[in-house]
Amino acid sequence: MRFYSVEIEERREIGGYTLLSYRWPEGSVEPGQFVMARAAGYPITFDPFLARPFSFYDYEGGVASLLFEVRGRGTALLDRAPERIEVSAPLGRGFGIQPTAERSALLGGGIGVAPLKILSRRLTALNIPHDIFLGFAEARFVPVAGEFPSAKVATVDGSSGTRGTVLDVVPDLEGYDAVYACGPNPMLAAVKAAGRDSVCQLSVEERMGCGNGSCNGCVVPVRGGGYVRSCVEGPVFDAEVLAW
Amino acid sequence: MRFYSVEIEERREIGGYTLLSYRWPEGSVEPGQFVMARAAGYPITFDPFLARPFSFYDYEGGVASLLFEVRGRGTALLDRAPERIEVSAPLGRGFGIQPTAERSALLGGGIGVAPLKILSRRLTALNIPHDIFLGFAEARFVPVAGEFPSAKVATVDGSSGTRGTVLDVVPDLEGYDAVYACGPNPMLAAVKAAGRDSVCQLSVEERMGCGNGSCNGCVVPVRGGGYVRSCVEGPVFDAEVLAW
Amino acid sequence: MVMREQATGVDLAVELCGLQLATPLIPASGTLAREALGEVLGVYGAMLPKTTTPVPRAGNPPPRIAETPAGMVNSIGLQNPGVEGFLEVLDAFDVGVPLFVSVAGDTVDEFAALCERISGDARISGIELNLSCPNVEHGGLTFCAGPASVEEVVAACRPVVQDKLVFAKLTNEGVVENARAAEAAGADALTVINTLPALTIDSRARKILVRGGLSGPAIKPVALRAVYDVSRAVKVPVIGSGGAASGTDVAEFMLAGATAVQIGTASFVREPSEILGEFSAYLKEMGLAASDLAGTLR
Amino acid sequence: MVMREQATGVDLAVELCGLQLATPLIPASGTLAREALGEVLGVYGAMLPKTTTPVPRAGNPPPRIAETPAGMVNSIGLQNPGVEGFLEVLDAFDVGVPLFVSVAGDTVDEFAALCERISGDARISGIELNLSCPNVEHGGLTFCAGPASVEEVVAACRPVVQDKLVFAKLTNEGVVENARAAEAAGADALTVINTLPALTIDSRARKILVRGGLSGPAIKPVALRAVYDVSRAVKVPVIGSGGAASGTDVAEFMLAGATAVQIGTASFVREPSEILGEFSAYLKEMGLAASDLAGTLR
Ligand SMILES: Cc1cc2nc3c(=O)[nH]c(=O)nc-3n(C[C@H](O)[C@H](O)[C@H](O)COP(=O)(O)OP(=O)(O)OC[C@H]3O[C@@H](n4cnc5c(N)ncnc54)[C@H](O)[C@@H]3O)c2cc1C
Ligand SMILES: Cc1cc2nc3c(=O)[nH]c(=O)nc-3n(C[C@H](O)[C@H](O)[C@H](O)COP(=O)(O)OP(=O)(O)OC[C@H]3O[C@@H](n4cnc5c(N)ncnc54)[C@H](O)[C@@H]3O)c2cc1C
Ligand SMILES: Cc1cc2nc3c(=O)[nH]c(=O)nc-3n(C[C@H](O)[C@H](O)[C@H](O)COP(=O)(O)O)c2cc1C
Ligand SMILES: Cc1cc2nc3c(=O)[nH]c(=O)nc-3n(C[C@H](O)[C@H](O)[C@H](O)COP(=O)(O)O)c2cc1C
Ligand code: FES
Ligand code: FES
Repeated sequence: MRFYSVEIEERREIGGYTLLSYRWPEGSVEPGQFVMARAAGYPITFDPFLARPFSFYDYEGGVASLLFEVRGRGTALLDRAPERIEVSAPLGRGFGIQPTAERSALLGGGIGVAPLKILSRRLTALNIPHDIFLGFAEARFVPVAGEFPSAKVATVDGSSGTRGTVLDVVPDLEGYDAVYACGPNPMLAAVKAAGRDSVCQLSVEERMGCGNGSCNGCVVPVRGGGYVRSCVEGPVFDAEVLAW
Repeated sequence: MRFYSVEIEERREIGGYTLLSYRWPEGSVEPGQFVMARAAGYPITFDPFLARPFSFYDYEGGVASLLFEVRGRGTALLDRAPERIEVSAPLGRGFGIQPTAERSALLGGGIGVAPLKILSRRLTALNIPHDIFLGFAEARFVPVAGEFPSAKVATVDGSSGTRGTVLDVVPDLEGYDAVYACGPNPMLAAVKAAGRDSVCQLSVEERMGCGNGSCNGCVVPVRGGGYVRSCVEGPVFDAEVLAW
Repeated sequence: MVMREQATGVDLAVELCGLQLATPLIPASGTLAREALGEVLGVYGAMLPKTTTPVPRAGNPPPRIAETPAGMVNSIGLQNPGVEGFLEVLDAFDVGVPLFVSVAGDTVDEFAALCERISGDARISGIELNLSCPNVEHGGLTFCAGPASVEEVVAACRPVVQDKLVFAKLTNEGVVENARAAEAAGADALTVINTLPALTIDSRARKILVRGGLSGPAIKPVALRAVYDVSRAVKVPVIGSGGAASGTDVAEFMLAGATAVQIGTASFVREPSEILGEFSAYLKEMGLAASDLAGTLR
Repeated sequence: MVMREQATGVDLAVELCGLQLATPLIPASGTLAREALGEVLGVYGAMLPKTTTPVPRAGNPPPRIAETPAGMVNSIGLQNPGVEGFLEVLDAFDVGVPLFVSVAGDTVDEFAALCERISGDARISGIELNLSCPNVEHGGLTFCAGPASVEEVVAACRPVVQDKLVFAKLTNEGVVENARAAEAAGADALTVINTLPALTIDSRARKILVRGGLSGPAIKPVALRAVYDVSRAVKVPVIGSGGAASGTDVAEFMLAGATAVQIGTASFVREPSEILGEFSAYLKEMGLAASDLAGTLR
């Protein structure tokens, strides 16, 4: 897998998340695509060993940005990387924009909010009206909602917005003829169950080894049996494809 | 093994070597003692795995300094560590100062110059006259000789000082009744051969695992058979003890 | 085809069982997807796709991988489209260098049948027998559980493969005995080693994360030992596999006795062309050609 | 004695073959010197010095160690003063917690003789048989080469050891079979595993650096697998050894089935008290006592 050493343009905290941006002149990024990223250092250190997958949060004027939550070693090192990080080219199959949809809903659960920024920007550019719904576990993650002025917010601990999950702030999911969702897999399963299968696109979160289809490590079960790789056939899947 | 996270006070290049200093209030350091040191990061990374041994270059006013040559990963990471490094307490058995010696010689081969600074300072404080002889492979390492005004210098490539090894600038090694030497083991063997065994003290360089006597990895062969650990019984040995 | 490193004037070519390989690097089976081929053209001296089985396999449910210190554990479960589907898409791997294929069966007969099915395919120069898979007729122990089953599989496959090469891929456990058995049964070369049996646990969830095989730099010293010991126990060439992740790693394997070196897990975190570049720089520094390394260990 | 972590109110005690250990941590044999004891007082639930042999051993010439990705390879050669010299300095390790000693012989008889020599020593609660050393009567294969030699040594030692515990320390290769044999022969507990056979090469000097055993975090997934499989194959307690380097590593070993966990190579790069502190914090977070972990793997 090819990694590019890129200079960090900006890094700042947005509540409990870190926004990290870098220059990416190499052209287009589709909403829902991701990168494999890591703190620089290869081949000087092989521990931690694998790069980590992150959705594109935004891509504007040749600057790509990621939004991430520090969970373990990989994200901790990215959070403190001095000047540069190493990233792959944009990977995977993103959201399929539905231009003719009359009502589009964007649902984000926790850090699943990440790909909704670039997606919302794209929809707006195409004059596609859309409603944004965000769910967070705790208050400290809510500040990122400020980046989505019109968004309706739910928090599990009730600290702000409606108490509950993101689904609790969506009036009528069936009423939407295009649903774009990203979040922990259990939330995506709930969205799939609540919405119309045929119009839901889900960005799944599986552990990844390579990011380019080589390891078969990142699979999701598909209807009709078997598994497909979320790094190449996904990470965004039509809900009806998934055997969840 | 206990490691202390210390803030880097100063880091600068002296020719081909890096001088790195940190505050060490915990008291005394004997000339010839060493530390196990590494770039911070445990337990976030276990690669590179082992800390590396370094002689004390100097210890003044609670500030300890190391002088090192970037050889591989461990020294490369120390050379670029942002603010802090991790060090053990001073370790090992240093040089035994010979107060009654009439003529003392300090011999350094390459980075073996490191412990001679603190040793020379100690001898001076005790009004013990001593001559300093330094040998280097190439010109780029010679600048450190500037820290030893009276030193006689040899370079293998003849780029400065006498062409040859450190032994080529010592007029009569037998004439000295105290010899303190540090450098690559082959040089130390040559010193042992050239000088009076009974007055030579040699600081040996073996690979180290733990630095505190636990792994038995750093041994040197001793007269009478068998091996002893250079991290606790050394790294400074009386020449007559070594089976070289 | 033109190798990236020929520019530097270093000779990277090696000979494997009479085949000329432009470089000693080969992708380890199961670690290079069709989708990723574009990145490695000109890097590998031979191609080797993921193991194929008689019928399609869905593979194991996720999670299939877990990171470990300087490595990873995987339990993919040989997900593959089955030999028929495999042969349909094989052209993608036919990129102008010798093409090897890896096969695995549940029984000796399945191994032989796979070899027979493939033996007529002109695109294929060699077959790697993946003997690390469970031997269904012997309670799920792998075919590497002992010399007898290794010998049985190789002996059954060798005659049906006609003019193609047959490689036996061996696991670390019992590797020297198994290597002798594979050679005796007619293997042209031996691939040493496969992943090490391992387990990862999520201490907070208090559940098993992945039970599978350990690979990556963590196992390199184990693989080097196996390659060294095997290459001194047999006359056939040894292909090294296990943790190679840099140009000097490749050199270490060849010094230990390997004729060619497989790059697996490392290709997930580094670009194989970088590894070849480092190997080429190493040879230049040493003033050696790749084929000189064998047997120069002092 | 008072354990550092009792302050936190977490119960770290475990029971090993009827012995109360204040913590489940034990130093791995050969990784803790007398000179380093000051740093670990109150950390370990039992003591275990380096393996002793019938007569003094000089050990192997340097280099004896080489760093590897997330680990190291060592070839010390059991340097030790011999059992008589060992017993003279053993008091240093008698620090108020159960004291175990590790023994190794070239033959079954030497193992038995060592056990007999030690069996009367009131300071010692248990003897760990280091079965990873070469069995001189069988061409230098280790005593772990097969169940037969494991059973032979344990059966020869068990009766002469009277009231002390006997632990069999097993290598990874063939560990489940060997574990059953050791249990059948009367071992009170099994230590799993020792280092993995490995080799390191200096590619520029083109020479072998160290041929020996791989240890450290790199082998943790292999050791976890062995502990998991063995603890499900035998009824006697299992003591985990192999790469434990953090508090959650200790938890992983206990979840896999270990009653106690040895800290070896990690103690060269971390302070064991930090590892115990992390383990204690983990238990606090999970609301568990150390002795609760066994068998709670979901
Ligand atoms: C396509 C894709 C897009 C993603 N986009 C983002 C994003 O935009 N922002 C963001 O913060 N995170 C994102 N993630 C999740 C992110 O990859 C993980 O949080 C990250 O790998 C954790 O690495 P770590 O070293 O910090 O944690 P680790 O030490 O690896 O693990 C810490 C915890 O995180 C969990 N974890 C580790 N890896 C994954 C994974 N791949 N998927 C789910 N859980 C994991 C582990 O189970 C463990 O509980 C995405 C994942 C995928 C697959
Ligand atoms: C008691 C003692 C004091 C020392 N004092 C100093 C000092 O003051 N300044 C200094 O620059 N160096 C000193 N050294 C040597 C220093 O420890 C090594 O240069 C360092 O460990 C190299 O680490 P690395 O990761 O950069 O290189 P590695 O990647 O570990 O190895 C690179 C090269 O260095 C060689 N090497 C690695 N470790 C050692 C070792 N322990 N001894 C000898 N060669 C080694 C290897 O063979 C290899 O060729 C000392 C060594 C000892 C034992
Ligand atoms: C994700 C993954 C999938 C693998 N699949 C196969 C396979 O299908 N057949 C096979 O013989 N080996 C397979 N292997 C083993 C590799 O081919 C290789 O032998 C092993 O990983 C050790 O080498 P490495 O450390 O360079 O990866 C796989 C390894 C990994 C990591
Ligand atoms: C330097 C060193 C010396 C060792 N000496 C012995 C020994 O004398 N007897 C023994 O049974 N094991 C010995 N071992 C093996 C350890 O006890 C332990 O089983 C092994 O290193 C794996 O655990 P670890 O990864 O925690 O170190 C030694 C290991 C090392 C690294
Ligand atoms: S991450 Fe390797 S195939 Fe998807
Ligand atoms: S470095 Fe471990 S005993 Fe000296």
